Amino acid sequence: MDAVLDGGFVVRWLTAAAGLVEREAERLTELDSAIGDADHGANMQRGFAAVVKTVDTRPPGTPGAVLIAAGRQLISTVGGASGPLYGTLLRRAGKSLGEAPQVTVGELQTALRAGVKSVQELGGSAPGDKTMLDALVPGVEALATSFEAAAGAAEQGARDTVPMLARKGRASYLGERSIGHQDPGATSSALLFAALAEAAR
Amino acid sequence: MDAVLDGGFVVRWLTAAAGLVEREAERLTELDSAIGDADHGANMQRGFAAVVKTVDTRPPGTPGAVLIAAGRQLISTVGGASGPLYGTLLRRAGKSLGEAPQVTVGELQTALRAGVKSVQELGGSAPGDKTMLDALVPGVEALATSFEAAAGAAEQGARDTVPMLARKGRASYLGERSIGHQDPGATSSALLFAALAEAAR
Amino acid sequence: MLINVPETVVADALRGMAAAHPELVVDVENRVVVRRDAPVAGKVALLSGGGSGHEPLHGGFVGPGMLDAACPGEVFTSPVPDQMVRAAAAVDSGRGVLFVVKNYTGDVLNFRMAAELAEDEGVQVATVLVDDDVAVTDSTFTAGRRGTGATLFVEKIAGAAAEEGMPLERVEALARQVVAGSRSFGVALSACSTPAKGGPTFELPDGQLELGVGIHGEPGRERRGMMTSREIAEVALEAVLEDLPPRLPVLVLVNGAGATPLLELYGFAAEVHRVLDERRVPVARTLVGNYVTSLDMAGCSVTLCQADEELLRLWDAPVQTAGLRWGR
Amino acid sequence: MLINVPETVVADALRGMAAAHPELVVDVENRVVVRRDAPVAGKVALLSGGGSGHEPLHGGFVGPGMLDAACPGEVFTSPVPDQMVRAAAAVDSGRGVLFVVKNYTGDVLNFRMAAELAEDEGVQVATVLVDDDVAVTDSTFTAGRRGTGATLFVEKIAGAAAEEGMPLERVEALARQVVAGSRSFGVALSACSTPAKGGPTFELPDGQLELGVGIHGEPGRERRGMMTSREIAEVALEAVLEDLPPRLPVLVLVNGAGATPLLELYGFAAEVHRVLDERRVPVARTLVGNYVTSLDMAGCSVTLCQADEELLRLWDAPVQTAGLRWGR
Ligand SMILES: Nc1ncnc2c1ncn2[C@@H]1O[C@H](COP(=O)(O)OP(=O)(O)O)[C@@H](O)[C@H]1O
Ligand SMILES: Nc1ncnc2c1ncn2[C@@H]1O[C@H](COP(=O)(O)OP(=O)(O)O)[C@@H](O)[C@H]1O
Ligand SMILES: [Mg+2]
Ligand SMILES: [Mg+2]
Ligand SMILES: [Mg+2]
Ligand SMILES: [Mg+2]
Repeated sequence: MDAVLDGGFVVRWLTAAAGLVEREAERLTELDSAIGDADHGANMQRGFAAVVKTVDTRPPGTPGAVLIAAGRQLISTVGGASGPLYGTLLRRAGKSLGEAPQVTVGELQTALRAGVKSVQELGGSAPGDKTMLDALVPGVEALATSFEAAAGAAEQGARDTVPMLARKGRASYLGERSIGHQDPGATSSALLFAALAEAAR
Repeated sequence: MDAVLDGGFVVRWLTAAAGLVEREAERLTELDSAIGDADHGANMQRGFAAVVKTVDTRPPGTPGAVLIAAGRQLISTVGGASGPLYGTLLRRAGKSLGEAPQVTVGELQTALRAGVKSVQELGGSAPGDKTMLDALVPGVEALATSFEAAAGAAEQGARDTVPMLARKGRASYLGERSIGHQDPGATSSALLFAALAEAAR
Repeated sequence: MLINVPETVVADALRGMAAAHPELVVDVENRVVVRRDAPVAGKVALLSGGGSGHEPLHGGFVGPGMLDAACPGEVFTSPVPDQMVRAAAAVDSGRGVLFVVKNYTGDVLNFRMAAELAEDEGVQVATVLVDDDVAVTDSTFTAGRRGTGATLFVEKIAGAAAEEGMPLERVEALARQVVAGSRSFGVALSACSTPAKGGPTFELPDGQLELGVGIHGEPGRERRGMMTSREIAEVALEAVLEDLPPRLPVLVLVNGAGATPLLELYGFAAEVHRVLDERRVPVARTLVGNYVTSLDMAGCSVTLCQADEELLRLWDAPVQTAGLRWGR
Repeated sequence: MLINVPETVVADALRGMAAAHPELVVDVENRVVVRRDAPVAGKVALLSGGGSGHEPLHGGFVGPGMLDAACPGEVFTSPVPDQMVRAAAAVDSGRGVLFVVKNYTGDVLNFRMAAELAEDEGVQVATVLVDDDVAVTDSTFTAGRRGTGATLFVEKIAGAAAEEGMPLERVEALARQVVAGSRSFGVALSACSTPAKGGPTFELPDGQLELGVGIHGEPGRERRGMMTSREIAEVALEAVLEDLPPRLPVLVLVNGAGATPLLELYGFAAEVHRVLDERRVPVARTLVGNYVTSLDMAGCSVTLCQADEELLRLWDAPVQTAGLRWGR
């Protein structure tokens, strides 16, 4: 776990994420139409398309700077619940990385952990509430093993939301009826970790 | 053709008409939904139900008085194109019969002919325009033969509207597209003659 | 449908109007809606009516600056003469009553009978027929052009003229001027369902449009596959402008058929403006909303009305009704 | 749908608003709608916003007596903080800005961020969350009650208070009083279709009702077979009155979801009044129409707001917006 990551890596990560989101947008919307308002696919698409544009047109920066810019862009573009939450995740992680031109995977993990904590605070939510956190938390923890392990853990975390009762966000209005559906935000979080693994390959 | 008809006969006629209209209301609406606005069944039902109520609650009168009362009731109850037209038909026919307590079939025919003429004037229409006139005119003329013949002729007249191009009323908006559909008003006119034959049996 | 039974739909709606609008006198039994201060001394009265299902037309346009009375018929069925006779008696101040009638055979006949009866009772009546719909060509071989969106312009402008105290002939002449200068074209994206029928009154497959549809779902000029908002604006305005090239600035009504979201209607209004700009047609005023509806039909219509200074002034004059309100 | 492409639906609608309403400043690119005379000197400013698809809410409520600015998001998606920051800067006269926010996680988070950023720029911001929907029980285990029809009452009443020159704390307190005294319940007769999805966002078989539906088609309490207008009024008011038995006369909003004909909505209003009469709930005012819509959803909602003398006076005060207008 001593690979060293630069700003270019983060750009590749976010670009891969945009690709996955584009590919899976319809599925995200489908999931959101079961327990939400059918816009998660469009929200993520709009956001990550803008992120790619931002990081592509800016001079290449440090990993922290790239993440902060991406987070800001999400906040300014997405709207909905996922915009501020994902935006905060990346922005806070970026801030935590500071100005180092290169960071280790361990440092990235620490940064993302800080980001996830901010998501919890902002959303007033916790793992088990059937939200993006249920994929983010296991994903970040499994980074200690490998990028691939993180992708797998996030994916499993997303799947694990199926039997959960939603307590936060729009899906919470469903009460018992939210059970049996996979959370769209957890699903898109799993895509972020899949993109991370892709960028690292 | 020297049967003598009294006010009771006219009441039986209108009551039979109300029954047929009730039975065929859905079909009338179906026809009107093809080339009109899907209300002819409801219009006729509402109108003839009110007519029956009126003639039932009034002291029995002369044939002319019954027809005038029925015509007034149609005008006051139906609305749409058919209300004034059928109302005028009956009212004008009733006026033409004057105050005779009993009338012959020949007198009834003359009276209905006057009624049909008023319909033409009010509607600015002529036979061949794909309207109620296409059943009324042959029906009235065939009264010279028998009630049954009149019913048959009106029925045939209604069927003959199928290939016609509508020139009056709502169906005229369809232009060529009105061809191939039977006119709802001609169809209800045929019911009036069928009811006349029924009352005479 | 949000109803009790089809038979009471109109009466139920009138009870609701009575409850929500204390400024109106709603006679539920006789189906007459009258402004509370009628008859207004010295004022020509405006009376309209027609089949129900086009709300807010006509009951929603009763009030100062517009109609004095409205007579709602059954759904998509013209009212009966008794209603208009009663309403005319209630609103006539002695200066006469203008009947505003949409050109449908049923409305024409029932209002004509009502006019005769009202005149027998000593009310002076003038009638203006509204026939703005260019989808149906005006010919002696049809019932003539249908009346649609221009009804709102006529009722508003003639209503303002009456409110100013103009005599019946002048109010009537202005109403005729509005009719002469107005044209409409409508498009359906879905059929409408009447309570009596319990389902759609015509078939319109998903993804198909009826170009030139009437406000009761009457067929139009043709059917086409789905078009963009932009393309619909072009087709509608092409039809309208071809029939009556404007020589004056226009009032524009971008009207919703009932089930088209206001969000989409405003988007359509943008395209209407773009096309008018391109054709150098100056726009004086634009009204966007569901004003002359067709129950739950999805779709829209555009009406243009050529407005000289006087019409514009009368359009801008205050109006206080349930469905249209501005000024003081 | 009457659109060009799903991506431009909101921008197209804003262009249409700009064309139809010269009394508004519509910044299409930045998605901000502002009353033309903003900032109004000495006046607290009211700012709201939320996902599009609920028109006339919120852009249609910008104008004298109601909102100073509105920020429309994508369809059913809350706006982004940049919009609110820009709008706040445009309308703040120095006396502060009240954010009126419907209680949805997305709106809450984006407005919270905006409030922080605006305060950084020296604007004094207060926020009131609207959460009137009794279909969702208020609990720490959910996102809390949703905000629906009461938004109109809050915007109107707080807007009138601001127009009178009241300070931010007082305007905020009145807004909170309205929220505390308001409850809603909605019913869907059909699902709504978003442009992005191109079809219904949820399944609602013909002849079925979703009782307690949310304004984005969020599920409610239960599904049932078709009910009469009368029965729906009973269920809705039962839910509302159980949650907050009124001790004051109420303002009533009988709101259409978008595709329900006004004819049916007035009939529903009659039933609402009947039930309130039976339960001896005095009605002060009734507003019937499509005000807080859900695109092309068929259905309705009822909102009651308990109104003391002051709220009633503020409700009756003049308002001049595209969607709500009365008084001078
Ligand atoms: N309070 C919260 N904490 C964490 N995640 C949340 C919270 N509320 C919602 N989410 C996540 O956001 C996702 C929905 O995002 P999106 O559909 O884009 O926004 P919206 O719900 O506003 O339409 C949910 O699936 C969930 O994972
Ligand atoms: N000008 C006319 N002359 C004679 N009959 C007419 C005329 N216009 C319409 N009709 C008849 O009226 C019938 C329609 O009646 P109805 O549906 O009750 O009224 P509406 O057309 O107003 O909805 C038509 O089928 C036609 O037979
Ligand atoms: Mg969503
Ligand atoms: Mg008909
Ligand atoms: Mg009809
Ligand atoms: Mg959303």
